[in-house]
Amino acid sequence: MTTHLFVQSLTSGLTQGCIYALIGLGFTIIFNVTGIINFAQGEFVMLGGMLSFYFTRSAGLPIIPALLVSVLIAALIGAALYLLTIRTARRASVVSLIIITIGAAIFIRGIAGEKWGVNPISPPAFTGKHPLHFLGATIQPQALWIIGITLAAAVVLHFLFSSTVIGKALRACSMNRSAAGLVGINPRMMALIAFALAAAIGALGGAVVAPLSFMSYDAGVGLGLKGFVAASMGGFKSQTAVIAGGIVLGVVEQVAIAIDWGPFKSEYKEAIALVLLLLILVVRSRKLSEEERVS
Amino acid sequence: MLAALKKHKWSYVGMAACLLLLVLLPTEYLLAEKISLLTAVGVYSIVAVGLCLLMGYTGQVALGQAAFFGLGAYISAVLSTTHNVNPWLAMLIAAVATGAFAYVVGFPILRLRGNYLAMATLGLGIIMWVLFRNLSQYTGGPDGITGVPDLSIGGFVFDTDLRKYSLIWAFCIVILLISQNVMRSRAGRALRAIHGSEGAAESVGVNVTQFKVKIFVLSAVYASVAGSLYAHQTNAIGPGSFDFLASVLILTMAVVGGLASVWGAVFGAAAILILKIEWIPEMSKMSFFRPLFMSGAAYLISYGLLLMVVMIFLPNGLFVSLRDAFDSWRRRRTQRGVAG
Amino acid sequence: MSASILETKALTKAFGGLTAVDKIDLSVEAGKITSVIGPNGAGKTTLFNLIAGVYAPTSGEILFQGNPLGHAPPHKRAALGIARTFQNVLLFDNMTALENVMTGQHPRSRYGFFEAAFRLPKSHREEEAISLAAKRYLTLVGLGMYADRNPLSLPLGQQKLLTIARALATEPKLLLLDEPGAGLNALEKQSLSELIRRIREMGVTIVLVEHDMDLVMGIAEWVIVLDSGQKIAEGTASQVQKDKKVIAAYLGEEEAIE
Amino acid sequence: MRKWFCVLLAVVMLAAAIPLAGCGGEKEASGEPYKIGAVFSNTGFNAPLGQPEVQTVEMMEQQINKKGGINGHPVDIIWYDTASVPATCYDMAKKLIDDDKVVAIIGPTGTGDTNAIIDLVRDSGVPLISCAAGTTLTVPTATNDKHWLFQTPQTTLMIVDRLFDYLKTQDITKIALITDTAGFGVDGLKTITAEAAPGKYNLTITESQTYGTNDSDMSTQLSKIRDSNPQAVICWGTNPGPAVIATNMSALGMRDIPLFCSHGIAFKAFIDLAGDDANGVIFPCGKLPIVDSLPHSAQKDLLLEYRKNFEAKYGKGETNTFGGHAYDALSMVVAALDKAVTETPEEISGSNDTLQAVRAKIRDYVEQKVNSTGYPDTDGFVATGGIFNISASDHNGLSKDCIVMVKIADGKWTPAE
Repeated sequence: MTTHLFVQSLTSGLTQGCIYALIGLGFTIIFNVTGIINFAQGEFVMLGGMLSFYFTRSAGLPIIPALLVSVLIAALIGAALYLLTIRTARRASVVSLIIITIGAAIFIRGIAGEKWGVNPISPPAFTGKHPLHFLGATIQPQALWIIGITLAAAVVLHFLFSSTVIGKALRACSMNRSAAGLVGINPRMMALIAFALAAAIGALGGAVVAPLSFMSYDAGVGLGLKGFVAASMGGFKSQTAVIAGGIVLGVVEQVAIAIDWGPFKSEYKEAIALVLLLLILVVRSRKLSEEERVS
Repeated sequence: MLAALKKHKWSYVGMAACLLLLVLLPTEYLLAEKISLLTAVGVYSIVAVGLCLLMGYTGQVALGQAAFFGLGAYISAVLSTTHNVNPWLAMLIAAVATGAFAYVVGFPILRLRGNYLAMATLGLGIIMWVLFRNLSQYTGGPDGITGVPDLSIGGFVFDTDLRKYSLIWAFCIVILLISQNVMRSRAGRALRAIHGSEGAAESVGVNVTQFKVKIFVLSAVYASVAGSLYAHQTNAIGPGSFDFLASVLILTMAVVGGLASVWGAVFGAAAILILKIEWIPEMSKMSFFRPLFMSGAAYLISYGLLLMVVMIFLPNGLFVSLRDAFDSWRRRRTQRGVAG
Repeated sequence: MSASILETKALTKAFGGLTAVDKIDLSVEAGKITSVIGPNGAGKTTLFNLIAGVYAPTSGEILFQGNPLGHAPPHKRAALGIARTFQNVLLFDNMTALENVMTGQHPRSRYGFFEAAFRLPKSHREEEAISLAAKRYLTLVGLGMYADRNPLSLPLGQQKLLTIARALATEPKLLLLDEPGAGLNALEKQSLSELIRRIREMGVTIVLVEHDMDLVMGIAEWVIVLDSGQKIAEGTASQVQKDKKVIAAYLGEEEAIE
Repeated sequence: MRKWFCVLLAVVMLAAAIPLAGCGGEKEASGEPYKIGAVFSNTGFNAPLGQPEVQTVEMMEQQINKKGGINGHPVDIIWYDTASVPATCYDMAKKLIDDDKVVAIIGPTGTGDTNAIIDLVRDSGVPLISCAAGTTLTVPTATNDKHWLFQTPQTTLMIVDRLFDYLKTQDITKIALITDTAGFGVDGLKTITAEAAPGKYNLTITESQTYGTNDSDMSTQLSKIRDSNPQAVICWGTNPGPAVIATNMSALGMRDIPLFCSHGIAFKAFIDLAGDDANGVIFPCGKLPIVDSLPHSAQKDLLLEYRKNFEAKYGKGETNTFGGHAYDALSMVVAALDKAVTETPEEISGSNDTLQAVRAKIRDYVEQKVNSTGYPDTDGFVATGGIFNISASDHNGLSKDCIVMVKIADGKWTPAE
């Protein structure tokens, strides 16, 4: 495989990976704080794209305000999701919670399909479409935005968790919910914040990727799944691990296309991601069960 | 024996009633024109029961059951169409192959617990779906496989709706009875023990990993058999029928049935299928809802709403809730009897 | 001194930095009631988990009836005749009291899925035997009348008795009781110690971890004292009570508490 | 919260209960209606194709009933959503046949969905006029003679042939493919590779790539394609994939290589998505997009009529060929009911034998009369897709002549020749 092809697959992989990472971060935050895997995470990504389209094209706002409003609205929807479903379902099992979030995802998809139709939409690129070249590879400016915003989000999150009161409270919850309750942190409030935060991050991802890949009412499923894999690869633990997981996933997929041989065919991209997921889980299974035993 | 009869009196009465209903339902007097719905209930009950054994009794989350359902359907379809294998033999091969596959993946995967197990099974399910869709040379790709022959015994072909219905429900009943026997046995106690506490189960000599894998395999085989029956019933299959949402559908049936109940699975399958292929389509006919259904929104909204509402208000299922109510009523009655 | 049923040789278990059990050599005499005591965090429960096979030892080995257990998993050890109860009860809340005890018969019965699925004669025969045995053990601990109750609907004292019945149902040679007395009132403790003696009469060797000194001193024929993972003393109840190290250890704990 | 949900639940259940009680939606024309069934992908991956089809039949139902129905009888078009899932498609079709007792079924949208019910319609003896373009769909097989199956879209084969004819005129012999992994792309890939083979059009395929339907970036695939330096890139997929590829190609500076797409992009949405990058894209398609530039003909009038009505109801620029497929399918059934069926709806709902007889009549009419014998003065059945000449040996009835090459120039559809 030629160098520029390799570089191209790396850059494309990095771009895709950053999106996966952003979505994965959302999964991680909710999972750590509440122990729930929120299968509606992908829908927030979709909402981010759709809303930013709505506010730029229909409401005619400039990019940045549109972005902020979209993210804010998504956060509110995230909070509403928690209050209306998770919070209402008292003493529900893991399975019930999973199905509830899946139901929520389908519900949101339906609303979006009604509001924006089934044809994909494309919000304007942040800073034009004039591509940049290096080493024979091409990057669109929007891709740089994606990478930049992902890193920014990671930094902000890190700051939030390490050096703000809320962040510390959230971390306390993720370490030990009941103990956190004992020291006067309200786990429900923390869960609410976690859902809002996750929704916001997801929407951010959707808003930055939409100009590049466009967005349609049913895009949440696929994107959510990738983010989910990224989060699992990162072990649902630290932000850095998740971002690394996302980028690895993105690059592997693209390199697989570049190799395009045997099992590494572009048809099997989704499968490749999930096989990775399975391998990682199984390798880590021993450790996981040990942890559970000791605790 | 008499004692047993007394002990399970009500469940025998229930069974008799169910059987009678099964015979009467497809007749002109009741629901002749809904026979395909009734047949579908039979097929999905088989899958749902498997899931009940795995999740309700043993407490192992599984989000990829459609993979085994599809595996059975595809192996049966491919063998009986392109390779002209006898359908019954094909069904057997499918069941064995699916079981073997479940056994191989089961050992590593079932070491995981809770959410991690959910992820793994979810991943497995989608991988299989991608393979169904993309291994075009064997599976017909996205267009699926057509011309799957009807099952037949000697000259007797299961070609009419009524015959298919009877065949599938015969299978379903046998599987239900088998499942019930297993759950009331030593193995069943071991499995429930695993659900209760793996540590305690080990301490009384239960080989936890082995039993988990065994029940995983059993549920996979059930799904496979259901898949084969489905393929021969509808004579055609496509990858879209075995995707993630299909797994969710099966999962919901099992949960609505109240997981820890073999007969609940049938109830759950019936409840969900009536909503999905009877009520929601009927709604779409009404001029008031039509515009919403044209844009597809109503289908998604009502389905999503259904999942949420059921899980929030009936976390341990419709069937179990009803059964518990019935039991408490019986207890009160007997107590009054003692008093009087 | 007659044959010892259980021996540990330089048994050690370390979690990361902390060494919970540190080169412990001990030998449990068959048919006796042995008690392992020691202040909190002395490593008593870890020792139990090592014997029961929940943890693999970091080093050292365990011999049961003279044969090394190696890395045999818990269910194998149960089959060999090592039964245990848990500090935190761990009853199966998805079964009746009787069924809980019936699970205990698991290693003493064979029939599996196939026989069960088709109700073959073998399954009937074994089920009969299992339920008979289970009822016997349930009556032994005095819960005969609660057979059909959900275990969690019973008071803690009876739950503890039920776990003992469940453990006995595995027909063990060695029974490990993890703080059976904790949370019981004086009366319940009384009947508990009687029960333990009766089990001993059945020829089952008993090792119990217990905090309640009166209970221990009442029934234990041999006492082993652990402190911060090491064996600091052993002997008859009266011997260890006089032992300086033991007193120091316990005083240390009390100071720590104050 | 719980109350909020109970209310919603109540609404859903109630709404569902009413029709079970037996009172459906009301209709303009009076009397018992002819029931025609339809299954389309309102949701799922085929929704962008399926929804215009549903919109079309809804529109036509109202028009027909406003005009007083068929021979004085109103029509009731009962459509269900297959969610692009074969299993659901089967359930819905079965419901239409057994429960609603429809005289014919139109749809489904996709080839996969259609395959799920071809044996069903054969066994139940119900005419199915599919809106899926699968090339071999109506070709008899060992297990199914396709007696009851028709299809209104131009098949993938015709479209590919039309495209390749055009490539010949441009002396293009080296092509690279990029197709999606969903049904549409796979079908295209299969047909293209078959037709490009030596002895057919003998084109060289320098590189063949695929992409997932919601991938955000195809640069890697396109770089591989560029390295294989083809004379043209052929992209087979439905939105948004082709639009992403168009933009990526411009970004990679590959637009000196002409980009050919399939009829899957014949939507306003494609131009909205790709913006300037849409310009220069060429695709084979039914005549609808360039109807204005057509010489006067019966089909032109029909197309203009269809576009006028559709856009009046659903908005400017929303017409597309897929809605047209449903239009054609329904027109055939309506024509059959009008010309070949003497039984009244009451008689049909009265006895199953009559119902079966009517179903057979409709099938026979479509096979024997939807052609130049039935419509001699237009030598064929005029429809939006073209002039149909269905026969016992050809249950599609179109030819590649009814396909035109469309080129997008400054955001507009224009004829490529």
